[in-house]
Order: sequence, then C-alpha cells, then structure tokens
Amino acid sequence: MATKDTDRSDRNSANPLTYVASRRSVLAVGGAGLGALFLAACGGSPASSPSNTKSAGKPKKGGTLRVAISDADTSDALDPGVIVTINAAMCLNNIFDRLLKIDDTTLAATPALATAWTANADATEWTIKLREGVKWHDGSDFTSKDVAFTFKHWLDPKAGSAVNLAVAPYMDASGVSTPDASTVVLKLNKANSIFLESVCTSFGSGILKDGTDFSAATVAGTGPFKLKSWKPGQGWSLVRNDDYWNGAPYLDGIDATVTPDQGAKLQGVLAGSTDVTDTFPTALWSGLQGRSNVALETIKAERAWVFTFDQDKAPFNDQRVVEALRLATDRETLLKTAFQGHGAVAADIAVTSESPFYPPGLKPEYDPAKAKQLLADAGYPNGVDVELSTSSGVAGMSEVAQAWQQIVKDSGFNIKLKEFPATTYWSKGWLQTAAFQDYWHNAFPSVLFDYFYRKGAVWNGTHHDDPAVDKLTGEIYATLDADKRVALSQQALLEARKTYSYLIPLFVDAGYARASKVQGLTWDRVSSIDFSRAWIA
Amino acid sequence: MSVDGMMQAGDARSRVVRGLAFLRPVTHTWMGRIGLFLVTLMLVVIVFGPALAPHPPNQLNVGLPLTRPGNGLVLGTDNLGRDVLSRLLTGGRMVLLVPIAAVTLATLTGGLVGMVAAYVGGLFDAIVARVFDILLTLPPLLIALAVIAGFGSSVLVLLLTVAVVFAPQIGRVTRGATAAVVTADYVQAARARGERRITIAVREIAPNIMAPVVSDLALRVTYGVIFVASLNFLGLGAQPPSSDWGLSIANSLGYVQVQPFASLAPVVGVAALSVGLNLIADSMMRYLSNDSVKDSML
Amino acid sequence: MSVSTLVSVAEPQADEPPRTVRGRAARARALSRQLAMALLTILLISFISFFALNHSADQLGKNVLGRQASRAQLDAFAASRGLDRPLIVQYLDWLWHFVRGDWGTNLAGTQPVKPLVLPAFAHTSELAVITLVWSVPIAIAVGVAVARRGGPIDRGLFVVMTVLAALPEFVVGLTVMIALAVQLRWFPVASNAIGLGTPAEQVKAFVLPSLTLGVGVVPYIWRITRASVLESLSAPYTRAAVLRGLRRHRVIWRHAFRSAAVPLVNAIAINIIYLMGGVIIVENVFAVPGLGRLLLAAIAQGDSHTALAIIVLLGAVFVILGLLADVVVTYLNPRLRGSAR
Amino acid sequence: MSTSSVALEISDLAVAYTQRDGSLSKVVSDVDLTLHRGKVLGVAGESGCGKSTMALAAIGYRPGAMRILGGTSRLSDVDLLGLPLAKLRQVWGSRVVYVPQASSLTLTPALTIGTQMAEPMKLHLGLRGQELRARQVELLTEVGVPNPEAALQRYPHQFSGGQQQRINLAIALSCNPEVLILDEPTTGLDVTTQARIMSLLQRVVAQHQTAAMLVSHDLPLLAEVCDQVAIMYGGQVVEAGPVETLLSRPAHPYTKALLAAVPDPSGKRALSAIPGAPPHSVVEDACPFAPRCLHAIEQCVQGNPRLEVFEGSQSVRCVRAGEQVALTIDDRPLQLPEVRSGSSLLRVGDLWCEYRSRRQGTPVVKGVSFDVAQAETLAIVGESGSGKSTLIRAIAGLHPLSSGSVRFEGVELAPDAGKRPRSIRRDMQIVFQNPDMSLNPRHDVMSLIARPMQLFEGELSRRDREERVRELLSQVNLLQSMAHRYPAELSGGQKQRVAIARAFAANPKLILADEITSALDVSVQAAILSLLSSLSAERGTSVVFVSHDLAVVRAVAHRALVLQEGVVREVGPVDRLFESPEHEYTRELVNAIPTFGADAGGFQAPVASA
Repeated sequence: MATKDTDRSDRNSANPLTYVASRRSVLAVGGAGLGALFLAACGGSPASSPSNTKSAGKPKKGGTLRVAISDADTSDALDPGVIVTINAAMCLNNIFDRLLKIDDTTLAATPALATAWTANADATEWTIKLREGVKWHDGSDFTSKDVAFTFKHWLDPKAGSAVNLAVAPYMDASGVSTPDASTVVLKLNKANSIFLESVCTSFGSGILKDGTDFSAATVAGTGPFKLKSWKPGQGWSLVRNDDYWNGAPYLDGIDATVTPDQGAKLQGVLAGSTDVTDTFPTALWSGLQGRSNVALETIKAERAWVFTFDQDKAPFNDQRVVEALRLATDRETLLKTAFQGHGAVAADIAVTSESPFYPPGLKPEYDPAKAKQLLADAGYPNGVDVELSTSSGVAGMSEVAQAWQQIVKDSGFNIKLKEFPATTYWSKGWLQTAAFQDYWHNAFPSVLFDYFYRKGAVWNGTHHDDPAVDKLTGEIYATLDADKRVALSQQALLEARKTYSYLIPLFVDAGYARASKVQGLTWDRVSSIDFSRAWIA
Repeated sequence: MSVDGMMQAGDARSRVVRGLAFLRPVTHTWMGRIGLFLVTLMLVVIVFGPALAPHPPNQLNVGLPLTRPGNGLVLGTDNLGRDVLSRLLTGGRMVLLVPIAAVTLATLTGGLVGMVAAYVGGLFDAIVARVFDILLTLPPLLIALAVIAGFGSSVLVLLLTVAVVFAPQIGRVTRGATAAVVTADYVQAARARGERRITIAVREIAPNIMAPVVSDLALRVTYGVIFVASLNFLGLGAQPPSSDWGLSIANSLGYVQVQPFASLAPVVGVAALSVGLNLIADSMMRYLSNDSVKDSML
Repeated sequence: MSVSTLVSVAEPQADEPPRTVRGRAARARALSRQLAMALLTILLISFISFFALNHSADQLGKNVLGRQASRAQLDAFAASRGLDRPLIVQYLDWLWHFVRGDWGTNLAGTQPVKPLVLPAFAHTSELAVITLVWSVPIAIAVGVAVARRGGPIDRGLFVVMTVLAALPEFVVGLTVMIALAVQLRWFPVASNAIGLGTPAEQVKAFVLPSLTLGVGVVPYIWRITRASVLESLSAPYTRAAVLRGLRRHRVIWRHAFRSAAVPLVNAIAINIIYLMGGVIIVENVFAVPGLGRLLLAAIAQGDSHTALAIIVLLGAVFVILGLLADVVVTYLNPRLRGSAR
Repeated sequence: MSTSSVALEISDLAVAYTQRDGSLSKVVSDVDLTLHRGKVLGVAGESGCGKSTMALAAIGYRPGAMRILGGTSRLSDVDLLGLPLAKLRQVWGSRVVYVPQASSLTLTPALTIGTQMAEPMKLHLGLRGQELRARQVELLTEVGVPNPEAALQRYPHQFSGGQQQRINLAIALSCNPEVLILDEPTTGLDVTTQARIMSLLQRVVAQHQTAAMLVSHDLPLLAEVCDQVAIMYGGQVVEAGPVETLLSRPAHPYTKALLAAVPDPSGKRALSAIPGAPPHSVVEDACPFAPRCLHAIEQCVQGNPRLEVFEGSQSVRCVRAGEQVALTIDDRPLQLPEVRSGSSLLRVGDLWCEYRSRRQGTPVVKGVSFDVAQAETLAIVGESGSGKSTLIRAIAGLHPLSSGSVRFEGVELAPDAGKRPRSIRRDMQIVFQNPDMSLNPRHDVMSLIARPMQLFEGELSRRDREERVRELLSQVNLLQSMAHRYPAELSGGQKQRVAIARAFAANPKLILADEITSALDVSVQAAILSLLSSLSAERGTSVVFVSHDLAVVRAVAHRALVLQEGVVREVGPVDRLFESPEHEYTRELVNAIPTFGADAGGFQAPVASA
C-alpha cells in the first residue's frame, strides 16, 4: 500500500523544468496504515493553526470556493489510478469515495463505501460488506460489481495504477469474487493483516464504476461533488452532489485554477481572489502569517527526510561512519535552518515520537566530538569525502542537503553535492548512487519495512539485509492483534535503526492557505483537502 | 570618424594617453560614464566581493532565517539564515563570466564563420546565411531548453547554450560588417598585390570590422547577463547552494514580502550590471555612428 | 529574459545586399523555393528535437506513473506507447501520423495532443497580438517623438528604457502583480481566466501578462525606431522635404519614418517570435495557459508528441512570419520590388 | 538691372557654427549678393569655402548648430532671416526653392515620385485631384522625363541620376518659385547629362523669369549658364561680377588659380594646382588667401581687404587687384613625356567580362583590345556604366574574365591576381577612385606605403624601407611628419597622394589609375594629375588612366580609348580625338565639354543636345 503520493510541498516556485519531475517524485512510502497509528503525532486536527475552523459557528449552505493549485500538469487525467498531482488528487478524491476512510489523526478506519470488513484468522481472506443505496452521479446503483471492476483495474499493469503496488504483491485478479451485490470477497496469496487499510491509504484508491471509460470527457463517482468541467493543467470545477450518501455538502461548488508560480499563488490569497490553495513551501509561510483575512493551515510532520547510504560501498561499509554521521547531525539546527523550524526532529526512524509505534525512550543524539572519534576509529582521522546525490528539482531536498552539508562539516565530513536534474534524479541518483536523498511519509512500520528494509525490498538503497527485521515484519502481517503489532513494530524499528544505514534527521510540516471565512476543511493525506464538510462563513 | 582617427589625433601623443584614449568611446557621453561606473562597481564586487564578504556565502544561521537588515547584517538573511550581503558579494561571477565566456566562444565560432562566409562568398556564404536565418528564428529559451534537456544542466552546458544562442547572432553581425569591408578598395588592393588570404583577413579586414563587432559584443554581453540570470532563475544553470544572483532571485522571490532584501539585492546586482553594460554599448555605438540630428531643423 | 536578448539592436540592417526580384514568375519561384526550404527546416528541427527529447523508456514511464511504478507497469507502459521500438521507427511513425493530421496523444496517453496544443496556441497568440497592439505603437510614437528632439527628455527616456530593458521579466512580472493586483486589486493575480473565464474576465486577465511582456517589447522597438529614425532624419531627402516647406509631422512620419520602417518590421517580427515562443516565465508567473508552459512541461517530461507538435507549429508560425515580413519590407522598401532599368 | 527685377537680396550675411566646446566658429561673413529675375547667379569656390552654408542661411535654414550672426536676406519685403519657422515653411518650396546637393539622395526612397511631387503643390497651392495630376504631368513633361504618367507611379531608384535631378527640378518648379537655389546640381552626372540639365535650367529660368542661384565648384559649368558669378573663399565673396568679364579677366589671384586648375580641353595649357587648403573659418585680420597666394605681399597679411569695385560691375577683394601684372597665371604649355615606341608593355586582346548577379551574367565588357607602350599613358574614357572600371579591374586581376587575354611583356597573365607571379603583381599597380576606400583606415601612412616593399622586396631592412617611404612622401609632396598619421587624419587629396606613393613604392612598370580624381576638388585634381604625370615621366612608367572627364584626359594622356556600353568606339591619339572625332559618340562627348574659349578669353556655350 504504498501510496503514490503527490509531492505536495515546497517546490521551487519558478522552476518549470523541475516541477514536473518533482511531482513525479512521488514516492511514497507509506501510506497510512490501518488502524494505525501513524501520525498519531500530529495530534488533533490537521488544521492546527490558531485561526482554526473550530472557531466558526454554525455551518451554512451556499457559495463557491475558489481554489488555486500549483501542482498540476496537462497530463492529469480523470482516472484516479494515475493521479500524480495535487490538482488531480484534490479534484478526483472529492468525486470518488474509497472503501474506508482513514483518519489522518487517529489512523482509525471508518466506514465509507464499505460498512464492514473482516479477515479470516490467518489474514489471507477479506470479506467486505458494501453500503447499500449509494448512487453513482449518473443515477445508477453502486454494487459489488463496481468494486470487483476496480480491483481488477488496479491489478492490471497496463492501467498504470498506483494502487497496484499495494495489491499486486498480495493477490491476483482471480482472487476477487462477488457473492452478492453488496459483498466482495478478496483472497490473498499471503497474509496481510492490514490489507484493506493500506489499499485505502493509497492514492487513486477511489472506487470506480464498472466499465468506466477513462478516455471520456467526464466521469461519474459516488462522492460529495460532481464534475462540472475539467481542463487538464488549467483547472476544474465541481458542483454539489445533493444525493451524497453521507449528507449533501454545504458548498454549491468548487472552482479550481492552476497557478504554477508559488509567489503568484501567494499573492492571489493575499489579494483575496483565492479562498484555498494547495501547499506552500515553508519559506513562504511567514508571508501568510499575521493576517486577519488569511490563515495558514499546517499539516504536522507530513514527511520525513532521509539520507540513504550504500553499505556495500566505502566509507559506509563501516557502520561507525554512519553512526558518526548521525551523531554529527545537529537536527535542531537542520530543522531550524532548512524549514524555519516547521517540523520535528527524528531519531533515524520514520515514526514520530508521539506515535504508538515509537520505541519508548528513543532519542536522537548530537555529539560532534564522539562523531569525530568514531570517524577516526574508522580510519578517517582527517575527515572523509562524501558525494551526496540531490536534486533542487525536488522541493525541500536541496534545502536539507545544503543545510546538512554545512552542519556536518565541522565533524570532518566533507559533503559534495551531486546535483541531478529533477527529470533524472529518480532514475539516476535515487537508489543508484552510494549516498542519496529521499523522503518518506510517516507510515506503518510494516509498510516501511516492505519497501526499505525487508529482504528484496525494491527501494532498499542500503543494500543491507537483516533477517531479524524480515522475520519481525512477517510476524506483524500475520497477526490480527493490534497490540501485538505495536510491540513487534517497536522491536523491529529498533533493530532496523541499528543495522541499516538510513539517516532520518527530521519530519517537516506542510502548510496551505485558507481565507479566514472558509470553515470546515479537513486535510487528508490521500484527498489532500476534503471539501465535503466545508462552508463559507 | 574611426576610433583610431580619434585616438590618433596627434603625432606627439604618448602611449599612455593613447592607452587611456581607448575609453573615449565609452566616456564621451555621461550615460557612458554612468555605465562605466556601474560596470566597474560590479566588477569590483565580482572580483573582490568574495574577499570582502563578512561570512562564507553558504554559512547557515548567520542570523535567524529571514531576518530583515539589522544587528550587523546589512542586508539580512535568506531562508536558510545565510548572509544576503555575503551572497550578493559572491554571487555575481557566473552572471558575468558565463556571458563573457559564451560571447567569446560564440565570436570564435559564429563570428569567424560569418567573417569567412562574407569573405569567401558564393555558395558557402549562401548556406551560412541560411543557417543563421534558421537559427535566428528559434527562440533562445527554446534552444536553451533543448540543449539542457539533452545534456542536463551544468555551468559548461549553460555556457555552451548561451554560445549556441549567440553564435548566429554574432555571426550575422560579423558577416554584415565583413561584407561591407570586403568590397572596399583596400581589400581589392591587397588582392591585387597578391597578399595571402589569411594576411588579408588579419591585416585588412579584421581591424576594420572591430568597431561594429566590438560594440555589438558589448551589447551581446548585456543580453547574456539577463539570459544567464533568466536561465539560472529557471533553475537551468547554477544549482544550490550556489549564491548565483539569478538562482538567488528565484529562491527568494517567494518570500519577497517577508525579507525583500534577499531578492532585491541580486536583482539590483543583475540590473546594475546589465544597465551598465547597456549604457556602455550604447555609448560606443553612438560614438561609432555619430548619430546626431544637428541637420534637421524640424 | 528580456526580448532584446534575441537580436542586437545594433545590427546593421543593411547587411543584406538588396534582393532584386524580377517578375511575377520569378517571385513565385523564389517563394516556392523559400517554402520548400522552410518545410525542410521544420522537418530538420523536428528530427533533431525528437532525438534531443529522447529519454529511456523507463524514465518516461516513471515520469508518467510515478517513481513507484513496478517493472510490469513500466513494461506495459513502454509497450502501450510504442517506446520499445527503435527511435527512428518511433520518429517516422510520429511523422507519418502527424502529416496526416493525427498529432497523437500526450505521453501519459490521457490527452490527444491537438486539443491540448491548439487552445494554448490560441491563448499565446492572443497575448502576443494584444501586447503588440499596444506596445508597438507606444514604442514607435515615443521613439519618433523623441528622436526628433534630443535633449533632456530624450536622455531621460533613454535611461528609463535602458533600465526597463535590463530588468528581468520575473522582476517586472512580480512587481506589476503586487502593485496592480494585490495592492490595487484592479486585475486578477492569476490569468487563468484566459482559458476558463467569461469574456470580460478574459480581457482583464490579459492585462498584467501583456503589460509585463510589453515592458520588454517597448524598449526594444523604441531603440530600433529611434536609431533608424535618427538615421533617416539626417538623410538628405529629409532635409529636402523640410526645404519644400512640408510640415514637421509630415516630414517625420511620411518621409523619415516611412524610410526607417524596414528595420522596424524586422524588429517586430523578432518580437512576435519572442512573444510566441519565449514567454515561459510570464506564463508561469501569471498562470497563462499558453504554449511556452506547455512546451516546457512537455520537454521536461519527455512528452515528445506534445513537444514536437508545438515546435512544428512554432516553426510554421516563424516561417509564415518570415515570409510576411519579407512582403511588408518589400512593400515599404520599393527598392526591393525590382528595378525598371 | 532695375530694382524691380531683384528677387532676393542678401546683405551682410554672417554665419557661424557652434563648436563642441560651445564656442562659435564663423564660417560665412560679409556676404552681399543679389538674385535677379530671369538671371542665374553662380557661386563658386573650393569645398569648405562656405558656399552651401551661405546659400542655406540665405533662405533662413539654420539647423541645430548653425547660428546666423547678422545680415538680412530680403525676399520682396520680407527678411527671411527674421521669420519664424512656421512662416519660413510657407515660403520654402513655394516662393523660394532649394535643391540640395546629392540629387540621388534628395528624393525619399520609400515614396513614389507622384506623392513627392504632389506634396508642395497640395500644401502651397492647394491643388487636388485632376488638376494636381495634370500639373504633375505637365511639369514632368517640361523637365523632359519620358512617359510622365507612368513616372508618377514609380520610385526614385527606378530613375537614373539625371532623371532624378530632372524630377528634383520639376518639384522645385512646381509652385512657380521666385527664387531657385541649386547646390551642386550636376555633381556625379556624366558630361552629357550635365549639359542637358544645364540647358534645361537655362530654359526654365528664362521662361519663368525665376531668379536662380547655382552653387558649384565647376567653373566651366558656371561659365556656361550664369549671368553673374561670385567666387567665395574662406566664407567671403572674394570676387563677383558678370560672368563674361569675371572669368575672362579675373582680378583676384584665387579666381585665377581656380581657372588655371581647370583642365584645358584645348590641350594647350598645363594644369596648375593651388597649394594648400582653404581656411576652416573666416579669417578676419588678413587676406584669407594670402598663405596660398603666389603674389602675396606684406600688405596682404595686415588686414582683410574689402570688396571693392574693380571695373564696371566687377568687384574684388584684393589689395593688388589693380596690378594686372601680378595676376598672370602660370601658362606653361602642356607637355607629355615621350613614348618609347615599338615596345608593347600591356596587350589586352578581345577581353570579355560579365557582371554576375544570381545566376545570370550581364556582359559589361565586350571584346576590348588595346596595347599600352612603355612610358605611355592611355586613357580609357566613358560614361558611368560603360564598363571602364570593370575593364581595369579585370586587367588588375580583380574581376574574372569571360574570355580574352591580358599579356604583360608578352606573357599571358592568369585572370586572378593571386595566381600571377610575384614579378607581375609588382610591376602592375592599381590606384583606386576613392581614396577613402582604398586606404585601410587602420594602418598609418608608413605601414600603408611600406607594405608593397615588404611584400615584394623582402630583403629590404626595416630602416631602408622607412627611408624609401620618406623619399616617396617627399616625391608626392607630403610632409615627413605625415608618415605616422592615419588616413582619417588626411584630406582627400593627401590620401590620394598616399595611394599614388604606395603604387610607386613597388617600382612598377604600369600604373592602373581608376578615376583617381573624380572624388576631388578641381584644385586638388590638378595637383594629383600633375603628380601622376611627373612621376610616370620620371620613371618611365606606363599608365592606364580611366576617366569620365575628357578634359582631364587631354591633360595627361597620349592616347585615349572611348568606351561605350563595353565596346570600344574609338582609339587614337588624344589630340586627334578632340580635333576630329570619328565616332558619333566621341563627338557627343567632346561637344558636351564646357569649353573656355581660349582665343577671346570668353566662353562658348556647348551645344547641348537635350
């Protein structure tokens, strides 16, 4: 269930060549997991700015929201499977519904199109009960056929769906069956105790109508809004679905326009011509703060920045060097410098300290003297040269790299930045070089292990293999006991931290702008902004 | 009157005076003098700036990120807490050197081809003229994108890109200037004397196309400055953590309302350089063309 | 980038020997040769571009599907786009379809190229035309009016124009945006309305981008105008006209300006080329759904169908523009129309 | 000359130019001239003597740097010098017409003849439509432009230089002006065209009773058409009077010197040059001509003499005006060096050349053959476009041959100069028409002249070369100090001397001289021609001398070859050609030369065949 996740953050405001790739950079780890916990850290509402939606009084109906989005492309399509931009995500996820809705805060799953979901004892067969009486925007009924169609679509490599990654390792098309119109049964090839949750935290996991023609000019979903118009790379507009199963939205509709330049987007909010935006780079946040008509909504610890070192190659084949790098990294300063302090420090695991998965007592250490000593012990008394692959085309990456470069300099690390164009970073820098950068979304530990730690994990850039971690991950997937999963996860995280050369110094917040009069917005990692309960004061 | 004509106005003049007199085409108007001042100032910044910078340009947290001027930080800090003044003082090299290098390269290629074409004439000239025409119809940014898409972005690629864009433009000018000279009787006289072609090119033609070509080059460097700044702005040239002006503008424009000096400083740097060069080029052109309208009585 | 990057204003416009065209048949022959040449040029450009844009199939796949795309997905993608064929075959296939009017789909396969490119082309053209319509007359008027005076106004203007020409577009764009859209709220910050809005909104949306572009165009045209009018004002025929007692405006506009118009036509042509193909920064800043942005995105993504369609379209525009400029220049400069002797 | 006939009366006119440093430089002073209806006043003098400035100032034209210091210029009752620009515009083009120099450039290239002709008539006469058109046709017919209806639709470049000048005249006459001022109206035109334009002028003046002023440096031309002549020097009128007396009995040494510099087509008198150059501004405290005057005495430098009546209506500004003896000019008979007969140095056989443009070639030299003997000067004469320049360039190896041969000392030469042996390139040197273009502005005189030696006599040491250059400089009458000047610092005459010195630096056997004086003033022309003659005589060098001016030819050449449309019309000794031309074209050329009637001291108007 790794989601294909859009890069919704700081990208260089005016760098058109790079922005395309940055949004492709999409990686994703992690989606949220089920029941989970992840991001328990963010505590409370995702909209945690002072001018919060809570303050607002009684919702009222009417009004059309004007949304400005930077992250868009002309290749955006009306197929939830190939969402790669915030633009497409924001539009399509307000048209389509998922089987489950995963709360970003508690990571608890709540019913959406599925009203009940149960697994067999060894977590290899899932039975899903569907909500009845739900209508598609074109008036037809929602049935199990639609769900079966959707799963088959995800499993077809030709469809290019991002959900494929979450489903393909566990099942094939023959595993889908529909005993009746409101029941779907999924047979898995191997155990996965959080299968459905991981699917529903993937981008593009909206349920499609049976036989959907993706080349058509419009599309029908079951969601709170209906598509009114769609211009790829330029904008779209939605209107209220009065028959929405979860209660009709307050807004009459949403008009979104694409404003590629971050500076221009900021000016639009300040000028009052935009009500809501997609995310802003942290450097621009102060431009939004302290204004009465505009509020900055922050999403806590939206992603973790990761440095990966190849343990097959010197100097990283000596774990002391990696340990020295960790000790030399002044995480507070890094956070303050690269992101003006908007985020939290991390202790080389991609789980925030507030998360239930977080191993108790784990703290990041900063000890440059010890770092120097370790480095000398490893045979580098005069310091060591390290070439780090980076790309200024990926938002925030270059800031992290530049700041880190300066910070570890005093401990004897001479970091040389090897710059890749955004177009080639993910094919030539990432995973292909001895030291490179990456960002992970907070995720379920087992999901992280699937992709970055387990034997044969596709994105394991350390080229290290720890059977203990692999074994623990298998146990997590095999148990349906949530408490046991937590304990196993903590254990696995500590073990992985010790043996794998990932340096994970910090989490960074994301933030978007909202006009003060707009209330009831919620941020959801998959939908980006969920407008279903939004209203204009 | 030719530059030399003005320079050589007396037999008894010392070499020193002649040496200074070469500035005359620039300094003969007050705008030229302002231009010279601006460019000299920028040259000082670019050459001595790194030595004068109070902090290393990439040193983080010299002050809190995005602080406005004050507390000994003349221009405040940027989003990584780096000293804007230090980055201003160190960030001008590429914006000036790349255009100069690129223009030199373009002159050595396009300029030479243009000159040879006009001199040789015939089919070769026709083909060269055609190729120049084709290249000139392509928008420079398009060429830049194509080159960078193909070769990635680095200083060398940037330099080559600018050279590729400028080569046909310079070639056209040299070709025109040479065509005007090549039929001159002194070239014919040299031919009649049986001078070798290379001698004719070096002795007879080159000195006479210098004036228009050089003033054109001055202007070209001006455009080069803006062009390189634009490419860097687009992220196609310099890469972080470079303190390059164009890149700094791009990176700091977003928070212009929070810390305007972080973007204003490099903007002023680029503008001063480009305005200065422009004024110089124009002054030189004026000097060469003598464009006065004394005789109109309109 | 400033428009003046394109071609030096100092360029001696008389560097081409006057072309003498004899008779209609010869002119038609010359025209058809020019057209053939142009077609060949466009073909060549498309060929080179195709190969320059070439990326590995995997990279293209990741560009579209995201970096998490699986091997099977990447292979399926390559197969569905024909990326597994030799490059030359891909090119010829593209060419074969293109000349028959089938422009293909974008790399993602989600959009046919034609409806993607044509509106963008229309918007860019509109913006170019609007910009030319106001900026060229202003530049010419100022250039001519001041060329005849000299003195403090001329010098002041000279400095203003020089500074304007030296300002990078992104600076001008942000400045007018903050002043006119954010502070005064006269115009929208983003010009998406160009593609989406009502006619009234569209008109408003054009103002700021056009203004920004004009700030680059005006100094360029002004400079050319000034130089060539100055030159023609000092020509003997201008004095002769003055000595015939003609009024000032007639001497300036009819005699001096008319004769100075040839370099101006070329300058305008160059500016149109710039406005059609090089306004990426302005399009980005103001969110204009134009060709430049589309092309940039296509190039970055390796979307060759879209990029090639745009490049060929631009090439065609430039060719037509070149021919048109020739016609206008011939009209303005009777010497080129052939001699009776 | 009754007062009623006065059209324009210029008195006490003084003009200055503002210098770069803000100071005033007086260039015209103390000019009194009167233009009468139906009469032509000629104004003559070398370039730089203030003729054009005076003429422009007289009609009130005072562009930027020009200041009118004083005087009046009365047109009837109006003083043109006091009128504001708006009023002047009403006068210009209607009552007073000025036709500026460089006729081919005075018509706006972008407008049709019809448009340009219509402008003054619409403006000043209010003519419109049919009436306007009829008048245009009438005017063009009057000045002799063929097919006037069609001509109106055409553009200036579609007419020849002569036709353009006719059109200029038509525009000038369109509003029936009272005063017509022509500045160098025939410069650059062929003799025959020149004669036609002048007779047209005479006819117009007589018919319309226009008062005309003709500014020219060409005395024979003025002699032909003027009633009165004023000679200007240093910004002042130094002599004025009726044409008959003034030119036959000039009283001012300057007038005399000018006359003596004019080639004598009768071939009896050698050319004599005026040394030095005119002053740049008005000289107040001495006779401005004194430094160049052969007859200057102490008194001449003690004050600027006043213009005083000399005889009848002739007035002179010279203290020695009365002393006829002092004013005789050097009347040496013309003598040419002897030709060493029987030895053919250059032999051109059936030469064809064509001018290539695009793919078509137009033959411009069609089967020309001739010989040049040692020490002989052969003139090639023809109008512009006759192919004479192409011919000489072909001989020099600078223009490709279509067929035919060039033999030098019996050896056939390669058509391309670069492929000829060094000895040939050395023995044959070319001097070009325009010294501005033939000297590389980036090299100083020393390096220019030394170059051929460097090339052909590599064994010479640097010091020897410089020695030789100095020698040559003195031979061409240039100061040694000029060795380190650049061409831009030299006058036209000086440049041409350098070019000649360069040609002789190689010790050639043959000099090809292509219109070497056509860009120069008469006074300078005389000096250059005698320089060439004496140098070639001294060294026994042969010369092929190309010229459009028959009179010049007579002064320097043994034989002449008349070329028309690339075909040789006639070859023969110069005297014979002048006295009994055989070909009709030669006759036409000879007749078109304005001649000073040598016998009576008067002038004979040529037979114009307009």
